Amino acid sequence: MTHPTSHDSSGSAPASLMADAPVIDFDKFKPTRSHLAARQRKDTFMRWLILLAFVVACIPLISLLWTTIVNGVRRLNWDFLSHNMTYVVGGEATGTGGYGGILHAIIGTLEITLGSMVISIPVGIMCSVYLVEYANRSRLSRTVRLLVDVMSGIPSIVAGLFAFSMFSILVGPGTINGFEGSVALSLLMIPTVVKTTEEMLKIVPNDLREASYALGVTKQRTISKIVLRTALPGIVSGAILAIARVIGETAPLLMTAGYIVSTNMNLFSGEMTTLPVYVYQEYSKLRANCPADASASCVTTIPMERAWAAALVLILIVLILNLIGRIVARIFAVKTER
Amino acid sequence: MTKPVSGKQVDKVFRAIAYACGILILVVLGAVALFLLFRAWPLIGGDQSAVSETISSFTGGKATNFWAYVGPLLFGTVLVAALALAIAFFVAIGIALFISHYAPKKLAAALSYVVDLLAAIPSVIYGLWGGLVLVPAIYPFWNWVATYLGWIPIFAGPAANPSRTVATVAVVLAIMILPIITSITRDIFLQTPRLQEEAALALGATKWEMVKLAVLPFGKSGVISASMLGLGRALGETMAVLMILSPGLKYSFRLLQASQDQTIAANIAAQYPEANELGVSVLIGTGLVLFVITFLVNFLARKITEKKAVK
Amino acid sequence: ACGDNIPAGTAATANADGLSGNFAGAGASSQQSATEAWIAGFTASNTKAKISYNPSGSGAGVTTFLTGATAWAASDKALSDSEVEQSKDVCASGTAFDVPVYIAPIAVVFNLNGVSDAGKHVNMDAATIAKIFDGKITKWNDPSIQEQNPDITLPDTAITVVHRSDKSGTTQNFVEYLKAAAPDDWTYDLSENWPNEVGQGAKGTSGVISTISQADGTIGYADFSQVGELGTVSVKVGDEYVDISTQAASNAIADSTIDENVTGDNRVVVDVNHTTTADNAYPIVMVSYDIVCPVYQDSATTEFARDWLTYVVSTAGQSVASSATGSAPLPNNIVDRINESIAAMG
Amino acid sequence: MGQRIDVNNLNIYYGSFLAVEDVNINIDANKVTAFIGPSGCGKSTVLRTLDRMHEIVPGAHCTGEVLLEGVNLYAPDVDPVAVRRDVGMVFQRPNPFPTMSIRENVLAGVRLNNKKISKSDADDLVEWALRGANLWNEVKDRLDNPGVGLSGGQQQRLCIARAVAVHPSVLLMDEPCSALDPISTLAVEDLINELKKDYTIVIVTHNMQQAARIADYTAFFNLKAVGQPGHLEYFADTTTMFNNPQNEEAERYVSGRFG
Amino acid sequence: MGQRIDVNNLNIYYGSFLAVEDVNINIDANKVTAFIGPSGCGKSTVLRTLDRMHEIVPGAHCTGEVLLEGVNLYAPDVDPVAVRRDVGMVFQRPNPFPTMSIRENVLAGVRLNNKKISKSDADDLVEWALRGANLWNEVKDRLDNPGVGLSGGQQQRLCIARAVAVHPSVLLMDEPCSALDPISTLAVEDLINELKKDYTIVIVTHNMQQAARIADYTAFFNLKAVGQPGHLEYFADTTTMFNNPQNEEAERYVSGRFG
Ligand SMILES: Nc1ncnc2c1ncn2[C@@H]1O[C@H](COP(=O)(O)OP(=O)(O)OP(=O)(O)O)[C@@H](O)[C@H]1O
Ligand SMILES: Nc1ncnc2c1ncn2[C@@H]1O[C@H](COP(=O)(O)OP(=O)(O)OP(=O)(O)O)[C@@H](O)[C@H]1O
Ligand SMILES: [Mg+2]
Ligand SMILES: [Mg+2]
Ligand SMILES: O=P([O-])([O-])[O-]
Repeated sequence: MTHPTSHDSSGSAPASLMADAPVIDFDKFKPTRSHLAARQRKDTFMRWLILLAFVVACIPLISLLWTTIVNGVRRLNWDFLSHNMTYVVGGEATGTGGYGGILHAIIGTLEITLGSMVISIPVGIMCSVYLVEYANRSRLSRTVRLLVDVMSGIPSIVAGLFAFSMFSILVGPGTINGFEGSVALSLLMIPTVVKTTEEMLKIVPNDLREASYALGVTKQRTISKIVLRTALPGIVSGAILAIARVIGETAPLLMTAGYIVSTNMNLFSGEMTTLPVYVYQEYSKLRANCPADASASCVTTIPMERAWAAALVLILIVLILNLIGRIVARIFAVKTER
Repeated sequence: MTKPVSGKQVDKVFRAIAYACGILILVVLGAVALFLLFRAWPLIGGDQSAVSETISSFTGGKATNFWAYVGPLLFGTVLVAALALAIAFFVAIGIALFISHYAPKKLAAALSYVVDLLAAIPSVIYGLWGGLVLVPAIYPFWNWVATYLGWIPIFAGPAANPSRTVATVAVVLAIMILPIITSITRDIFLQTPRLQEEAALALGATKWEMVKLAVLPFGKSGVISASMLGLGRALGETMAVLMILSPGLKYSFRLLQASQDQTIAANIAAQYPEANELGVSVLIGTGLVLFVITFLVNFLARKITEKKAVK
Repeated sequence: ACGDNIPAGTAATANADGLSGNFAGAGASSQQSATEAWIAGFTASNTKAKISYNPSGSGAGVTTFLTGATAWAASDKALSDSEVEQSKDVCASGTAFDVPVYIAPIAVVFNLNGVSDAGKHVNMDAATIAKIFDGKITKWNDPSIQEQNPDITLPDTAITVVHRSDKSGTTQNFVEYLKAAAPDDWTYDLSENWPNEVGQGAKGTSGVISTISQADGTIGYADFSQVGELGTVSVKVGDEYVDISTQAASNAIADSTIDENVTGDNRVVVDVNHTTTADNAYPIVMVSYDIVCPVYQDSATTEFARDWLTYVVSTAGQSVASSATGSAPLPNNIVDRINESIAAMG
Repeated sequence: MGQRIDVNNLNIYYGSFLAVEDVNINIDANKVTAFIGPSGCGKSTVLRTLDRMHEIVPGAHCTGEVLLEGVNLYAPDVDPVAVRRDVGMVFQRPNPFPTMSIRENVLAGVRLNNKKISKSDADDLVEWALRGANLWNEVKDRLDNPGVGLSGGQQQRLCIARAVAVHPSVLLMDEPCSALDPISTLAVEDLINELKKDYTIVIVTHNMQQAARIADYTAFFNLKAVGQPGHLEYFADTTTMFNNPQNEEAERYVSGRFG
Repeated sequence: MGQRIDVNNLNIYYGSFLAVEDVNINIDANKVTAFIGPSGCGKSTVLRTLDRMHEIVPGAHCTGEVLLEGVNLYAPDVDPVAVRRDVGMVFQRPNPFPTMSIRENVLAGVRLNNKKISKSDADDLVEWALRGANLWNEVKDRLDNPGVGLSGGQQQRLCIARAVAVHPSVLLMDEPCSALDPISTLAVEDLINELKKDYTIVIVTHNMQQAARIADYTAFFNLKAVGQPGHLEYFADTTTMFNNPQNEEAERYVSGRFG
């Protein structure tokens, strides 16, 4: 083996460039036929494994959607969407011929979720702006980052307990209203917004920030017009993910927003029902009673049917939110070659 | 037209808002921790005999001391969440890669959409589906596992029927966190610099080797933080566990048997409605423990990623 | 309001009458369906009143009530002495009192191929039930069961016990029965939590019922109204085996006494006689209470509470609940006592 | 009018690593000054201190003075944003804003600074800047297409157009032509020649012919050894630098030239 | 030994956009062929079809034949991975693997081909390749540092080292020197001269002097107008191309040379 002797001068004459280089027997490094075949096999294997992962994951997810759709469409009609649960007794049909509905729960879900979005999306985005753009590895930022992770692990039920106690102290004992639910959900939403936004901001190439600074643009405008703008599609899908994180929460809302069968439009006063709470309550009822003298239209299984229908509506609402998010993301999409 | 001075002021205000939001996280978390401590205080500072009576009433006399109570709950929480993550992790990465690098463009777009949608399916629906559809459907499989793999202690039979077991709950939680991890991981994978991918391919790498050389290293920190998000969700999941698991208060690895373990969050939900003042304190004490555990898990994960990043 | 269903056949009640205002109650989940029926019935004649009920659980309901945030609480348990004491802070005068409003038979439910699906009941005495739920009897064809059921051939199926996993008044009442009727075979302390590790736990009545439906050989206990197609156990009372029915439950309560030693005024607390030998009396019964103040800080609430209780225990109220949930109507002797308490309000 | 730059005792750090040591240089107004030197000697680093872009890198800082027409850019009361508005910069790698069309990219400096500009003024400015960067004919029909859809060379010329569109008084260019073909290079060089009437120009280049063609003065940076800080080895007017350098290292470096 | 490449009737598309039209060219084995032409004319695009890197861009495809020693690279049974193993590539922008050390970067390709390499063989190979790219002296003491910590020029030389380390039979280079200083450029050019003994080399360059210095043959690509497809305008041996081109466009282009 030829061992290199140390050699000076980076401005060496061309001829000496390889003079001290070891002699290489490239055949040693050539792939063997079997190795090539093995690589090929591994590639194919991984391709199939990845496809398999996908297929395996599809089975439960399809089953879930299928179950919800099949069970949900049975009671999903206009009457169900346009009425609340007032005057619904046992399995009997109501005065409108329906079996009660979810209007109040849809309104509750939308208002409470909107309330938590209004709180957590600005806070979350600004917090990640702080983390990515302002705090260069300071102690505070490391703490904040860690705490965001910790926050994402707060059990939703603890978030509910926290909001409930906070309102009890600030507003009055036993206070329950929709906004209290929004506060509880914000606690769950903020970390998701922060983390996804942070990832998205980190991916924005530094080149772009430099280009903007070099044009004499202030940091604030660079961040809001270049960095956030470039990351916008990612931020939108992060926000959707965050909404997804909370729109299906049940436990904290039972504590904070309560439960009511009639429609309450006021986010800031009175109990409010949301769709997941509704689903859970109807599931808990399981069966309605039909007394011996009940009419033919009495349905004992109506609570479960309502639960599935409400679950389907919940999925549809999420679908629509998703669509809106997609459209927003597409409008603001970053047009690259990719 | 804005003068530089006002631009500077806007800059300062913006910076102040960003800092305030960062600090708000500290404040909120501090408030939550303080509140938990405050509400859990009777556990430490209150009448100890009343505390042990309350705990005894929660457990039917199996535990009288807070640590004996929270120990198995903690064990169950970590067990269920870790299993869920273990199941979901590789599948999620597989799907994310499938969408970002393997599937044809159109299919990938459609799949992306479906994954985002699934990430948003409420846990109460997973609970419904898990409890009503999966539990009966998965029993034959668990029975098969218990029969043929029963010699592995964790699969020791007989498999409970209905399968309201840790194994089933872990599967449901895995399905729940799968879209979350997939969604984030996919976004990161899609951001892999084309230059890196091309560098690998030009060296004669196969597609999988390209993924290993360029995509996975690039996405690593994102994958880890996505997993932490999923783990956090699994640790704190209430409704799905509550609606599916047959709980027990043991330190048990018997995944296929019923009434073995319970999670902290589900336990709070199960006990809270009927708990009195002191009972709520005890439950909040368990919540505090969960809080600390999440803290530790995240702390460790952070240390691990940091070490890798330095290298 | 927006989206309300028109109350059945009462378009005439559009003329606004009765009470008005927002009133909230919270408490026992077992009362949810009954209370929703009562709210529907009550608001049909008090169209300006908006009443909400949060089935947050008995304990939470009482706690909330004691903060003054709700007009009434519903609970599967009578108040404790300290809770009565605490109520002084929220009631304008006097102390809160509880009255029974809802009597629900608890069925011992099972799912056994060839038996329950054939619509057959299985006979058991209290000791057998206690042993099964304590894991001492593990097969359906155990001689002690078979002896009591000469007409049925029981299969050699393993018994899977299903119990509540959450804290529950249903559990409390069920184990009270076991402890009273089979003290030798049920030695656990009374508790709202299931005391042993036999079988499987499930959340809520709905969880118990769906778990039982999912496998052969299961047995559990649940609110009668939720039983559906599952089989029920006929319980030995005296020398007879009594099928579960609302009437039989009512008979058991009628044979029970009212606890006269409770502290606090106006309270009507039923001491359920689990060892009754009365004719056609079904001894596993849960009694659920409404808790109110005699006088509230605000007179509208006082008026509401009085009207509410009056309606709930009235024949109309009890029959609405009965048809909505299959609960047993309150026996007359108890209704009389309750009316005395109501009369003392305001 | 362009402004002169005087650099005194400049030491430049990345964290604790001293990347460039003790630079003293006087850059004349309305002249083109070229920085040459081997890779890694710190040309880009020095250039970036001239408009306070250096400090954007976390941990990066410098000591010493950079005087722009006598005013120290690093004086405590100087706003780096204002400095960068006066001192434009073009980077080694083209970096058009991916969210913007070609037109918006050119206008970015104006628009992002919140200046109101009428549509016709904007049109004129876009055309002027793109013509200057010899890109107008190639893109005039697709001004609303994304800037990143262009080829590498086109992108770089777009970035030059973007930088000149804000009318800075000094223009810093870090190997602006390294991704350009000769025709575009020629056009940019012509542009530089034209711009120097109004602006002071500093350009980093590897192409010594380019330096010889366009620069009035040339600064040769060097590196004692790898890991050591770079330093300004020799500064002279371009003719001297390439024909009769009074410095042995510089002599060796420029005589290694070819082509 | 190097292998010859014959391109027949090649049309190259990005989606439905025809980027380059009807290319026919014969690239001799063990020679250096340079591609020159104005920006956007498709030099990089053609180069990338020679090792089937083009098809990586979604929607990108081509028609026609590329024969490597008579074997059509685009025949249905040809594995693009095998093609790329034989045909190495160096890109316009340096792209070391960010998670790898300098050493690992050099060995990246070799490790794919052969898992079991002894440490001493690996050491030799790293030294050989880094010397070839004239980077050895600068990095020999910090081979375990990350590759992205190097300056731009150093990174590019690292990428060249990485490409030659797998010892391909054809080497494609897309403006490999555009980010290099003259000394490094010289070293790379020497390397190219040395490598052509064993390999066929195709190089895209904007620097016509570079083409004149190192290429045996030169292909001039051109563009009728913006938005039109590029095409091969003229192909000749380098002496003819630069001294006596038989094509008016080429004449115009090469005579616009400078420096
Ligand atoms: N962001 C950074 N962090 C730490 N060190 C850096 C950074 N950028 C450059 N350096 C180091 O500073 C020194 C000078 O680098 P610089 O990029 O200024 O050189 P250059 O002369 O512009 O080289 P080139 O011609 O390759 O662009 C080099 O040793 C380099 O490794
Ligand atoms: N990924 C892509 N998608 C669509 N069009 C592309 C893509 N890459 C290049 N083009 C187009 O193909 C044509 C040829 O581009 P190419 O990059 O091959 O030119 P080039 O001669 O290498 O230019 P330069 O000298 O600037 O590198 C150009 O019109 C360009 O706009
Ligand atoms: Mg540089
Ligand atoms: Mg190119
Ligand atoms: O409220 P419970 O009926 O579950 O006791």
